[in-house]
Amino acid sequence: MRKGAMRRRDFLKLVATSTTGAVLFTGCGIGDGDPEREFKIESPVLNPVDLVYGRDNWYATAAGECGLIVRVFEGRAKKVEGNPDFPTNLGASDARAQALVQEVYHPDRIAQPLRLTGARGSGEYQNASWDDALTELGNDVNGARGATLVITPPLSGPMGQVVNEFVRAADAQHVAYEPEDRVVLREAVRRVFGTDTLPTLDLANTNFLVSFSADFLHTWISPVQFSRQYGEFRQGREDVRGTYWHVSSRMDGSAANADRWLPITPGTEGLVALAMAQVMVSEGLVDRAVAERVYSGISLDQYAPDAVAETAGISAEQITELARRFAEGKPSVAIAGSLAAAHTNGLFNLTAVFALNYLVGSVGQAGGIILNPAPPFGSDVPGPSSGLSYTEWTGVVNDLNSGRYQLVIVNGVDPVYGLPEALGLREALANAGKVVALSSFLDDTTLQADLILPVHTTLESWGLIAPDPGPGYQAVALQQPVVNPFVDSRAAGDIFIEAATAAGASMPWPTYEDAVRAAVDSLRRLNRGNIEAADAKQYFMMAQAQGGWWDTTETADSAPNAPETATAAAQPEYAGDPGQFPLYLLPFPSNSLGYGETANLPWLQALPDPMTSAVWSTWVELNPTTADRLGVGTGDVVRLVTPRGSAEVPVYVNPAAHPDVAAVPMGQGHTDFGRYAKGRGTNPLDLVEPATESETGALAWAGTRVRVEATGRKVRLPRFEGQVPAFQLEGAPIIEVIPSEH
Amino acid sequence: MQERHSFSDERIIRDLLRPVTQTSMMNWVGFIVLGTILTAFLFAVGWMFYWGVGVTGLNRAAFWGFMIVNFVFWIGISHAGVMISAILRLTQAEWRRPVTRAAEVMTMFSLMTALLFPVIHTGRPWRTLYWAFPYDFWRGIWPDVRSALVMDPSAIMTYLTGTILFVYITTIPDFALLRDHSTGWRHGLYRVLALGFKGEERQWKMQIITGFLLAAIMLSIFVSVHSIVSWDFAFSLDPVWHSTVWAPYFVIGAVHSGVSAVVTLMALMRWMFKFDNYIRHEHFDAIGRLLVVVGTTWMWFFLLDIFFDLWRQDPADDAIMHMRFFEWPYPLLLAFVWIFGYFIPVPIWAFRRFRRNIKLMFWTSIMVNIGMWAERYWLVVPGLQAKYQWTFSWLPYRPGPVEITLVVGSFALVGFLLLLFAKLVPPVPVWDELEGQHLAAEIQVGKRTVPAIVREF
Amino acid sequence: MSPRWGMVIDLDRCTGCQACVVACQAENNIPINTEAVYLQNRAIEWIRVERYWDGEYPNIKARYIPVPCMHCSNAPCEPVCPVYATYHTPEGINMQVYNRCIGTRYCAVNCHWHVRFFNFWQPKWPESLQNQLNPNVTVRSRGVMEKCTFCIQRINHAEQNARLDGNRPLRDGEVNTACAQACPTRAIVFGDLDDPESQVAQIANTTTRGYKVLAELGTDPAVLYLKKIDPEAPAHGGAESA
Amino acid sequence: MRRILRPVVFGLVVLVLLAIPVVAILARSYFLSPTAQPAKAQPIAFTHPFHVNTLGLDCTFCHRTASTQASAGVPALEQCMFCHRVVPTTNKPNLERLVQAFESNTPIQWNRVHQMPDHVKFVHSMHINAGFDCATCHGQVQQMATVEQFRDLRMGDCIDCHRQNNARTDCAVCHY
Repeated sequence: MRKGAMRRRDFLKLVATSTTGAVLFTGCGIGDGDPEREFKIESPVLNPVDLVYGRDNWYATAAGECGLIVRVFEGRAKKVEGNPDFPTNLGASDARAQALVQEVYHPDRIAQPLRLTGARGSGEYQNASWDDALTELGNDVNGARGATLVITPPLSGPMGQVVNEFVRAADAQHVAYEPEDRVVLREAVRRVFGTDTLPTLDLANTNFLVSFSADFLHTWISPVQFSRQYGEFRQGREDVRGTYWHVSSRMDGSAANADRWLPITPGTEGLVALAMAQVMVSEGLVDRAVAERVYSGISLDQYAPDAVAETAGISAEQITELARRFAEGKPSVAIAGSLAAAHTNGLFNLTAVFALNYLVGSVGQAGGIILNPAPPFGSDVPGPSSGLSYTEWTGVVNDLNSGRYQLVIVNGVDPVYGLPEALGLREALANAGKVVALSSFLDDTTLQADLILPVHTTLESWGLIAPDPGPGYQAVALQQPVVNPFVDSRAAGDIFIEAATAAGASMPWPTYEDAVRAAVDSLRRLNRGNIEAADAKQYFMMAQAQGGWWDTTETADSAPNAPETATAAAQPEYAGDPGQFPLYLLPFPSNSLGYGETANLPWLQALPDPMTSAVWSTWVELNPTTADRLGVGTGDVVRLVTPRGSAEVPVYVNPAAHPDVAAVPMGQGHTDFGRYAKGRGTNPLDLVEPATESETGALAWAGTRVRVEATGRKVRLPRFEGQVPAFQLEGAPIIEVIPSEH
Repeated sequence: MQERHSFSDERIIRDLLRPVTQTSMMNWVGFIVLGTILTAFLFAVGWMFYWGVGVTGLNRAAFWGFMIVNFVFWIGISHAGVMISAILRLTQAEWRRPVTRAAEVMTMFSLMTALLFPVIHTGRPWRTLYWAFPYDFWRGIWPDVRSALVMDPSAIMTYLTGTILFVYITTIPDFALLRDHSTGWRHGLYRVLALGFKGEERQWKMQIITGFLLAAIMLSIFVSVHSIVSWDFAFSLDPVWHSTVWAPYFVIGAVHSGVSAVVTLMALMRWMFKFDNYIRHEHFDAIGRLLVVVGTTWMWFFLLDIFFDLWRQDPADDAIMHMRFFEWPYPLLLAFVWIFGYFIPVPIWAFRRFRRNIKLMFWTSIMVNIGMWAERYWLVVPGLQAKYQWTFSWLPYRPGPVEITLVVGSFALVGFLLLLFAKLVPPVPVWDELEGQHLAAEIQVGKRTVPAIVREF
Repeated sequence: MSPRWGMVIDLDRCTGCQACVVACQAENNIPINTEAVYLQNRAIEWIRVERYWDGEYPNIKARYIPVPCMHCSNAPCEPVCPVYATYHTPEGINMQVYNRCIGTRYCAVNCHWHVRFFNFWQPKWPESLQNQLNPNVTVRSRGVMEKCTFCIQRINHAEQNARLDGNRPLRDGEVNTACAQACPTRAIVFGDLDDPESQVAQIANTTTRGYKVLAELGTDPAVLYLKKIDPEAPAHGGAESA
Repeated sequence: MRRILRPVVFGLVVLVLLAIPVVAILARSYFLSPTAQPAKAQPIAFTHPFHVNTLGLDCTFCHRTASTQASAGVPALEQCMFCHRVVPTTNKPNLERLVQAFESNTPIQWNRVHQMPDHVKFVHSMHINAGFDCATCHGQVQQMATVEQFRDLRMGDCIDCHRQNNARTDCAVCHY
């Protein structure tokens, strides 16, 4: 494989100068530019393995929790599909996986190492050679021994191993960045289920599902996996159609598919869950002992539906009915996430909801929440871990400001964009001696770097990923390069190995690929799983062909004990005086752009939002009555004023919006992220007051109040839908709806 | 009552040939103004060819817009020719004499302009060869005759051919006259065009018989052309378009706008060429009376069409009707259609005193055409932009600057060609006028004195 | 016996995630829908997901429907084209022949599903993104109509392979459209309606929920929708069939 | 006499005017016909007659994918060198050029000989497997010192052949 890979690389070099690769059938007639006809045919020098004219090659690889297969044609990645074998997604994929090819061929990809010439943030760089850049990095690492900070996403598997080796060799400190609600989620899972891995769901057998603000179909932890199960949940069984209720303060893409949506006051998810528990206990639907254990320290009787209803903004009858159906519709599941976690009482919200699953006995049972076992790596290989909470980030920023760090290495994340402006990370980085970014794109963090080392994109990289959440048993996805690097980039792992070697460590693997191979070999030595092979070489090939390793028998301990310590019940707190700031500001992760990490890809920018069909922009969703009161309509620019700051965004009047909520999508507002993201829209996190979740210290990014002021300006909000609010015409529906199958 | 004077033949000939022999200041101003607009028109066409249809305001729902509306409008205008020349000639309405040529020529040029629009509005106009001319015999691929867009060009081309022949036949005596009154290159040109017409008895006879025959044949085209244009819409399944009443409705609408355009033209000729003695109040009076009938019939069809849509009780139809009546800008357009197209002009025309007021006639006729243009837009565009139940895909249409230039330019194009034509051929048929002078008599019908004709052959 | 291609879309499974939309754009070289394109209302999405509101806050629902070309047996777009640029293949696909198209847009005017798209501009990609373009699919120039082809390039490719493989008939699942392949909830199923063994035919023949959008026009679409189930919908409320 | 002559002259003038576009189209079709184009010189004067007749190589020896893929495949230089490593190259300028290109890693850009119209997808494997000889479309390449286009290969040609062989003629077979 490596030999072939080298040759493919040669081929790519050749193609860059020739016509056949680039001239692609642009025209379709006279006067339309180049004709499709080619006037030259090229004899390549070599016969590379994947260069057979007209033949597709399919390679299995992985990204995130999904196993993928990629169609490669004449050395170019053309199309991404789900890997039908891989257990988490079984052939399904989503828009973000489809768009991975655009990452490879993005016109604004950094093509070679860059060295800063102007001031930090100026974006003035000059090209450098890889030899120079790596030498420089090596010197920096040696010079900043004990004063190096490494920022990455939470790493597991060989990449975590490599970074750990580097951290040890350079005596560095390693911190991980991930969206703050995920930090809360991990803590909640740890407390309620006692595992470090995120749980998955067995929706295919679930009868009743209630989601508390978790947009599990579109953005929450593993949307492809859950969507695949959701199809079975609804229509996969002969006799049962699963029922799904959604409790949240914003109708998101998942809530849109719910059988009933209960719009609650933001941050009261936990209270509703307690009220449900109270109903179930008092009506004898569940075992009181279990309830007392999981909610120990909380007196459930205080949380009768009547007591909670007003705070939560829904009626007691609704809560009671929800509780009854939840208890009677076994197997039933309750999940919570996203917005529920992003309040000052986020951990309480999540734990209170997840604990409901113990009441109905659906933890670790068919049709319930399925816990994931630890990944099958050896003890020296890190498993799933959590990102830093906002409070911890404050410490990092203080350290940076005190000049403790001579060298900061950022790989694969954009914390300057992803953390609120209030944290001051951008300014703090200016106090670091040197910032080195390992990145494919010039994002907000990379823009602060003195040295930029371009790294491979997903489809060009090696990797071994333990999906988090996994499919309920041990599974590992093998990521392999399906095409040669399109530009002169390196694997991030290789750079860390190089830097660690420069720092004097003797690394067990010469390249990152060897680290991956070693990890696969350790899987082989486990002597179980889906792959049977005679020797290590064949084993690796089989793993490449199947796209990973999994062992369906190796599941987590079934039904762990319910937690002893519950999280104290808490009401959400909001920054800002309700009189001055009457609405709740709810940022939400966007279906296509997520928390902003894919904002550089035009397909995803152009993908209509599921609720508003808006594209390429940031908007604020207001309820029609709220909009009327403010005297604004769709396309009117309003000023969002929070105690923290203000921003001007156009309004989208959303008939399903909560009247007290101003919801703004995340994902836009990048300083630089390539031509498709640069200077587009607003990042709502910049408006967020840095309130933190009371126990974990994570940022409560939904904990800020806002005032909406009309500016009188009007823009046309780019969106897919037409001129009228799309309600179906009476008597002539496009979507026919029936109450039941029969 | 009749302000007509009897002039000598020489005086008539001198007066009527004046536009050809002399170029007035008005004429130059006309050329320059229209020429400028025409340049913008050509530039807009070039711009659109170069960049593609993207420069217009058309979109995914409203695939047809200003250009198709304008096409229908000019086809409508062209119906003046048949109405005035053919029908009035066959019915021997005496008052047609001074206006026949103008009407026919306008027919010719407005048809040419109209024909331009479906071609330039296509995505790849250079490929329209596939369309009308099936040159690919050996591939076995032909134009699809089921398509109204194939019937359309054939109907219009037939009409255009007929009109050109008609104009030519009726101009032959004038060419002969011009030949005898001109020198130099003009003489040579008119000599060829006159086809050796010397005013012999046999030549006159043949000229007149040919004219009558052509007029009779053109009558069928009169009905067919605009019917087929309406089928461009009515053949489709689109709500509100899909209607059997559209063919006669379009025809009568065409006559309404076309005859009004003739009124405009008559007034303009009278002012520009000082034809006060030839285009007289009684002509306006007569054409005004015709317009009252035509306009009212059109209104009846208009209401009929609305009633049909309402009676159909189809949700998609209802949605579009709702849009047409209640959603911006369609109520405004509807007001234009009703007020300009009917409720101001027709009551005015009901009074003989107003009919004889040329300024009033001029402005009311312009109003009718504004109203009728709005009517075509009101008919065509809402049906597209709110098509069927997909309310999610209902998209508004706003014309772009290029389309507006094209529409304005089309008026300039017709005007420019008319002016140019008047430099070559007298805009009022001299021989017809002379014939009228010779044959005219006035007869008393009740209290009225009307012009009549006593033919001798 | 040639196949008759068809599709079943289960609205009860669809969640509006739009994976199909991006998959289609990747497969069929659909130009990037820029912000300007959206502002001009000219976005090209061969399959699109429409969202309809139902009810009033707080009892409001959003419902999704993916809309590809229906490939009607009596397609209204076909007879109106003056140049035969759109026609029906023997396998039941409504095809657009880009070479032949002159861009009168009459077909789009007469298509009631809004699934025909016009190239108002010359499609442009940054040079490096052109590497992703699918070589099996023509890039349409400005001035021509384009539409869903049921991924004809995949069908042709599979049929060619089947011919080479001893002229056997196609097996179910051998051809799949990009949208159906990507769909995470398996809401879209594609296959041969004439093959009783195929998944799509089995669903189409056994379901009690099937309906065709705008069936009253009598065009016989090849795309069968399965009705959305909503236990809270009135029994005869919005579900009334026209 | 003039009364007869005039209409005759008139008629002739009209006929000539009408004939002009027809002649123009036919002339365009004739002069732009692919078979009417002069043979193109190639960067390396590869001789098909020698390799086929003298050495007895089969077409698919070099054009390997003709029977399995859409494209017949132009051999990579590596494949040429398979033999030409052994065959002496000295004093043979063409072979020297080949070796030089191989050693300097430069692909050879051949001039495309067979021109088909735009937007048509031709699949070699289907035709080969239907039993057609390469020569049906490419002619007797083994006798061409410089390869020239043998058949018209425009749509009329394709359709004729498809009809004669009862192959499908619906548009989507080739245009998609």
